[in-house]
Amino acid sequence: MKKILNDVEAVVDEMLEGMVAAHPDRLRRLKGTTVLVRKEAPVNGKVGIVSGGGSGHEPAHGGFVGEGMLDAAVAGEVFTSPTPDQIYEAIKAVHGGKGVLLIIKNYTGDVMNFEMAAEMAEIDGIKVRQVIVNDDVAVEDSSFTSGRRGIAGTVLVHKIAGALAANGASLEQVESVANKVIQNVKSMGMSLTPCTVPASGKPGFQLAENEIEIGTGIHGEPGVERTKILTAKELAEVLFQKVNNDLNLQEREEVAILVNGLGATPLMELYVLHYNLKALLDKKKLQVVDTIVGEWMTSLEMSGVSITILRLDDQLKTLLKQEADTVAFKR
Amino acid sequence: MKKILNDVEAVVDEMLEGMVAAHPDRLRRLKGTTVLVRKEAPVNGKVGIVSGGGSGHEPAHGGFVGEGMLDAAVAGEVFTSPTPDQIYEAIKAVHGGKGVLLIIKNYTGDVMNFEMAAEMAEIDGIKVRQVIVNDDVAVEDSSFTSGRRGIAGTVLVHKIAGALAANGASLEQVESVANKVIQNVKSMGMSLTPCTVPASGKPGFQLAENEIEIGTGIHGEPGVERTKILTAKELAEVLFQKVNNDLNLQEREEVAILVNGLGATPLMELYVLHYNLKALLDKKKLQVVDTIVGEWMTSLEMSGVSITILRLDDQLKTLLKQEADTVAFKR
Amino acid sequence: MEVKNVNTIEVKWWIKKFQEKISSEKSYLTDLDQAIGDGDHGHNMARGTAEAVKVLEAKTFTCPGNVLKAVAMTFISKIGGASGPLYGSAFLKISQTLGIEETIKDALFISALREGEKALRQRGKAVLGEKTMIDVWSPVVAELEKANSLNHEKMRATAESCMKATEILEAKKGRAAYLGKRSVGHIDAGAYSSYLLFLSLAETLAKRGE
Amino acid sequence: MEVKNVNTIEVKWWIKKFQEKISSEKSYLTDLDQAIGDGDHGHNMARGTAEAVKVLEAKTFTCPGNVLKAVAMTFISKIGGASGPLYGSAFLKISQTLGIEETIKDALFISALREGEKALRQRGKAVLGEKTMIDVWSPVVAELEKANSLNHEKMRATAESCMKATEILEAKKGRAAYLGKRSVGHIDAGAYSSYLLFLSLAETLAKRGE
Ligand SMILES: Nc1ncnc2c1ncn2[C@@H]1O[C@H](COP(=O)(O)OP(=O)(O)O)[C@@H](O)[C@H]1O
Ligand SMILES: Nc1ncnc2c1ncn2[C@@H]1O[C@H](COP(=O)(O)OP(=O)(O)O)[C@@H](O)[C@H]1O
Ligand SMILES: [Mg+2]
Ligand SMILES: [Mg+2]
Ligand SMILES: [Mg+2]
Ligand SMILES: [Mg+2]
Repeated sequence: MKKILNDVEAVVDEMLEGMVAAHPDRLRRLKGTTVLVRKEAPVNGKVGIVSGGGSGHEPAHGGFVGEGMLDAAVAGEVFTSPTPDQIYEAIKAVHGGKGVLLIIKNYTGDVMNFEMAAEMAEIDGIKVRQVIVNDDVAVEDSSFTSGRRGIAGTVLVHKIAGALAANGASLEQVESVANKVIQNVKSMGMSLTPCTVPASGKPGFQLAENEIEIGTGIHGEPGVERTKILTAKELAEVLFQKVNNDLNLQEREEVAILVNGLGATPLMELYVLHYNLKALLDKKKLQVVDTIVGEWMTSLEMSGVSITILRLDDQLKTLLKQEADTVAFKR
Repeated sequence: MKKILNDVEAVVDEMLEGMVAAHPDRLRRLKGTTVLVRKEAPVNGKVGIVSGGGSGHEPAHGGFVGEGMLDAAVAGEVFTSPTPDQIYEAIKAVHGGKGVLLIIKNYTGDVMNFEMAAEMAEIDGIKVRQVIVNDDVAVEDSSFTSGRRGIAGTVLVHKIAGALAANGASLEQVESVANKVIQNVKSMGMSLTPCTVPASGKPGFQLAENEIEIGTGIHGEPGVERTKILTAKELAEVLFQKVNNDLNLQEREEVAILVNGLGATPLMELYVLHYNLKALLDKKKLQVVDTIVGEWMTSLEMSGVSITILRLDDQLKTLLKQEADTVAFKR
Repeated sequence: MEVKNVNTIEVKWWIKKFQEKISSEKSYLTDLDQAIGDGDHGHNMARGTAEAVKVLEAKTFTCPGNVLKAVAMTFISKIGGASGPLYGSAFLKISQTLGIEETIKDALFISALREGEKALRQRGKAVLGEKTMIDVWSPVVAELEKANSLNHEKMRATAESCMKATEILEAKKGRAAYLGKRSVGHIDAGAYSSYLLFLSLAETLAKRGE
Repeated sequence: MEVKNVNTIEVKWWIKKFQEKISSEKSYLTDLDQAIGDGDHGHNMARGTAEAVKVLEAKTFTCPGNVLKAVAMTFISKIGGASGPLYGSAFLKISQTLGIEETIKDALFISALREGEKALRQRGKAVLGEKTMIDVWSPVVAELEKANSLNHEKMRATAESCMKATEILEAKKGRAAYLGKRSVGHIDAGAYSSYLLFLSLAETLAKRGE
């Protein structure tokens, strides 16, 4: 394992310190915790928005803390949900009197830890609502399992819920718009190489030189299917088809597109993929209102990509385009 | 070689099309060329700024085209300087009556190709000035060689020259501030893994599992020294010392810091490095006015990092902080 | 049959043994979780149990219930992931059921384990056969209930065989569920750590009255 | 000694041969450039020469000078990198020196090569011994000047030995210079492609009058 670090046990701590050292005008770390909050938190009269999860997905989630997105991000160990006590501290720190929305990615661990934190905060009389992002269509949706994972689509939930909260909406309104995004956002990913969790020191799976994984999540776990390597065109088709099977987009519908690198994929390749994806969107006569290409929800140094499509209505469109000013995402 | 692409010969073309497809409100491609220009180019009464170079450094240079930075970026084949005819088209397209500044990274190929383009444009009566960025202190500076390479510090030249041009300054003024940045910006990089040029299909060099290269450039070329792997702390020291040997920074001087990932290094590790770097800056009692962490000048999927320090004065500070609105860099 | 009790020292032994076993099998747990999960279970459990042992060594406790409450709180705040809330909730419920008794009769200990098992099912919403730690907890507790005593041999044997039996199951809960049929053929990491938990308890119980 | 001329067909052969050699040695050129440069020289030259051959096949030319002017313009606009402007500038100067003569006497051809070599030095600001293509061009042209004829055997031998001699040099220009002493022990890629250029010319000249 080759990484830029000192002590595998200290990697999350040093990363958080590094973020605060780099952006002291924007971020502050709650003492003794793994929580980054907006410098000015709590913002009075604004719904507080908290997200987070295991580390290793940078810029998620600390990079999205700031005006128009998150008020706090809670970092767990690498690929490990943060614990309820940390999340609870985040909730308290961002509560500006209007309650707090938790944006949770649908993983058993995240759901349980955030849930326990919400229970703790409610005992303190803080109104807390939770939304659970499950945009990953790679996994079959089923009431017999824990359902679909939350992946890159989460960033659009942050963006839109954050915008509405910034406009002074109520907790119920912010929760409801977040759920609207969740119902309309679908993603699908793939990977060309695995990644290595620092503490474990070995890659999460093995892939031959001509193999790729389709339907990989963002935790270095294997995908749902292994195939031989595909061209960018074939890849765009596989990913788009799977997402569209679920969204069932109609001609002239307005959508936003997020092409997300998993960590080690050059931006060059993300744009090549987008070029091939755009041809499919055009063929379907979709109205692409907004396209975001880059690394937003990564999986350490995994090489791979996910595509996300969000079906828009006027409200979502306006909120998506609204100003945001965070370390990693600006509009 | 595992990459997301169709045809190695078409990779630059599809990337450029992908960029325009993603950002049609900001970018436009000059027909039949590899040049991306601002949607609204030429901007009348503004000095035009052109940069570029081989592809594979994304978001450089196309990602920096927009308000407050570049007017055009010329893309060559991967890691190969663009040809004079392409650069010449870029110059013509951005000339708004006040002349054009070329920001060139110091590589023999880039210098010669841009030079030939400038000669062509001058025949047309367009006033052209060239500045040559050579921030890489890994290489000994010497009048007997081609001198130091231009690497990540180039982004700060784009930013500051772009800001002054946006304020309506003359070609001479913009050239002069660009040269001031060049004199005061120094960088040093290292890499943990090599990268693979699509057309060649094999990595540019080989490194054992416990080896790193110090002083790597941004073209998949070997560095100037090979050592055993270092901790983040040691790495910060090695890179900082080398940069500071050259800048010779004094207590309380104001600086800007750029921590630049080479392509495959997780943001987590960049922030860990920055944490260790910041400790050294603090020990030297430097005033860090601005810190930029991310991937700005990459080398395909190389894993590694460079640090850049820019010594500031009031003019540079103001221009650095000034608004910019490009695909990849916003303030 | 001689009536035996579980006391404060013994529950501390239990947790210490658990910590030692987790620590020495950490990389195997990582391998199990890497095969069909995300590879952090070994580290999560090692971190959590090491912290728990530290807490137990730093304080004095007057009853098993208080020991296990401290363990529960440490697990909740130090493990993270799925296993943190699961082990945490189970231990919290166990400690609540034990109350402040200083020596615990087998029957009370067994019903405490049952309450812990229920809390675990409630928190994780998993049922038997979904390839989770439940597949060890439920049969072990049922076996003890049937035996009506803390029979350490049965405890060990049941935990071991049920842990092994998770290999042929298809996961329906937790991360391994994302793999569908590809999850078959691997032992569940949480089932393995739960096996170590009951193995530690069995070894502790075996020493009683020695 | 019989006076020989170089005509339009022969310069086209030259370029075609050059393209074929570059194409079949493309991956060797890549290896050379990868060892101490950035690995694109093979592709740059293959792209440029293939385009040049296309241009030569598509048009008709009345004199060697015009052939080589078309080659120069193609090299400039299709090769890129360092070698594009270098080969481009050299060929532009060669074509200018040849003018519109239809058959070129050896002496004129040699002085055209000298002008090309000068343009190359001017463009690249390199001198002999800095481990660049100059290290092939300069001695080859000097040898021809000394022989006062386009002696194909001397051309081939000098190009080959001077190309090989770049192996022991430390690079002072081009990317390999960044490696300092580590550049020693590798043949310079541009010297190798220049060797292929003169080898192609030598083979073309050898066929004259056959
Ligand atoms: N819903 C659930 N109910 C019971 N146990 C579960 C559930 N989900 C996961 N587990 C257990 O947790 C283990 C994984 O724990 P761990 O790796 O620490 O957390 P994570 O899955 O968040 O990385 C699994 O092996 C399984 O035994
Ligand atoms: N200043 C120079 N003068 C003469 N030849 C040079 C100079 N710089 C580089 N070269 C030649 O160019 C070759 C490299 O060409 P190429 O790989 O196509 O360009 P780049 O170095 O831009 O990638 C070198 O091997 C060397 O022979
Ligand atoms: Mg985990
Ligand atoms: Mg090159
Ligand atoms: Mg796990
Ligand atoms: Mg080269």
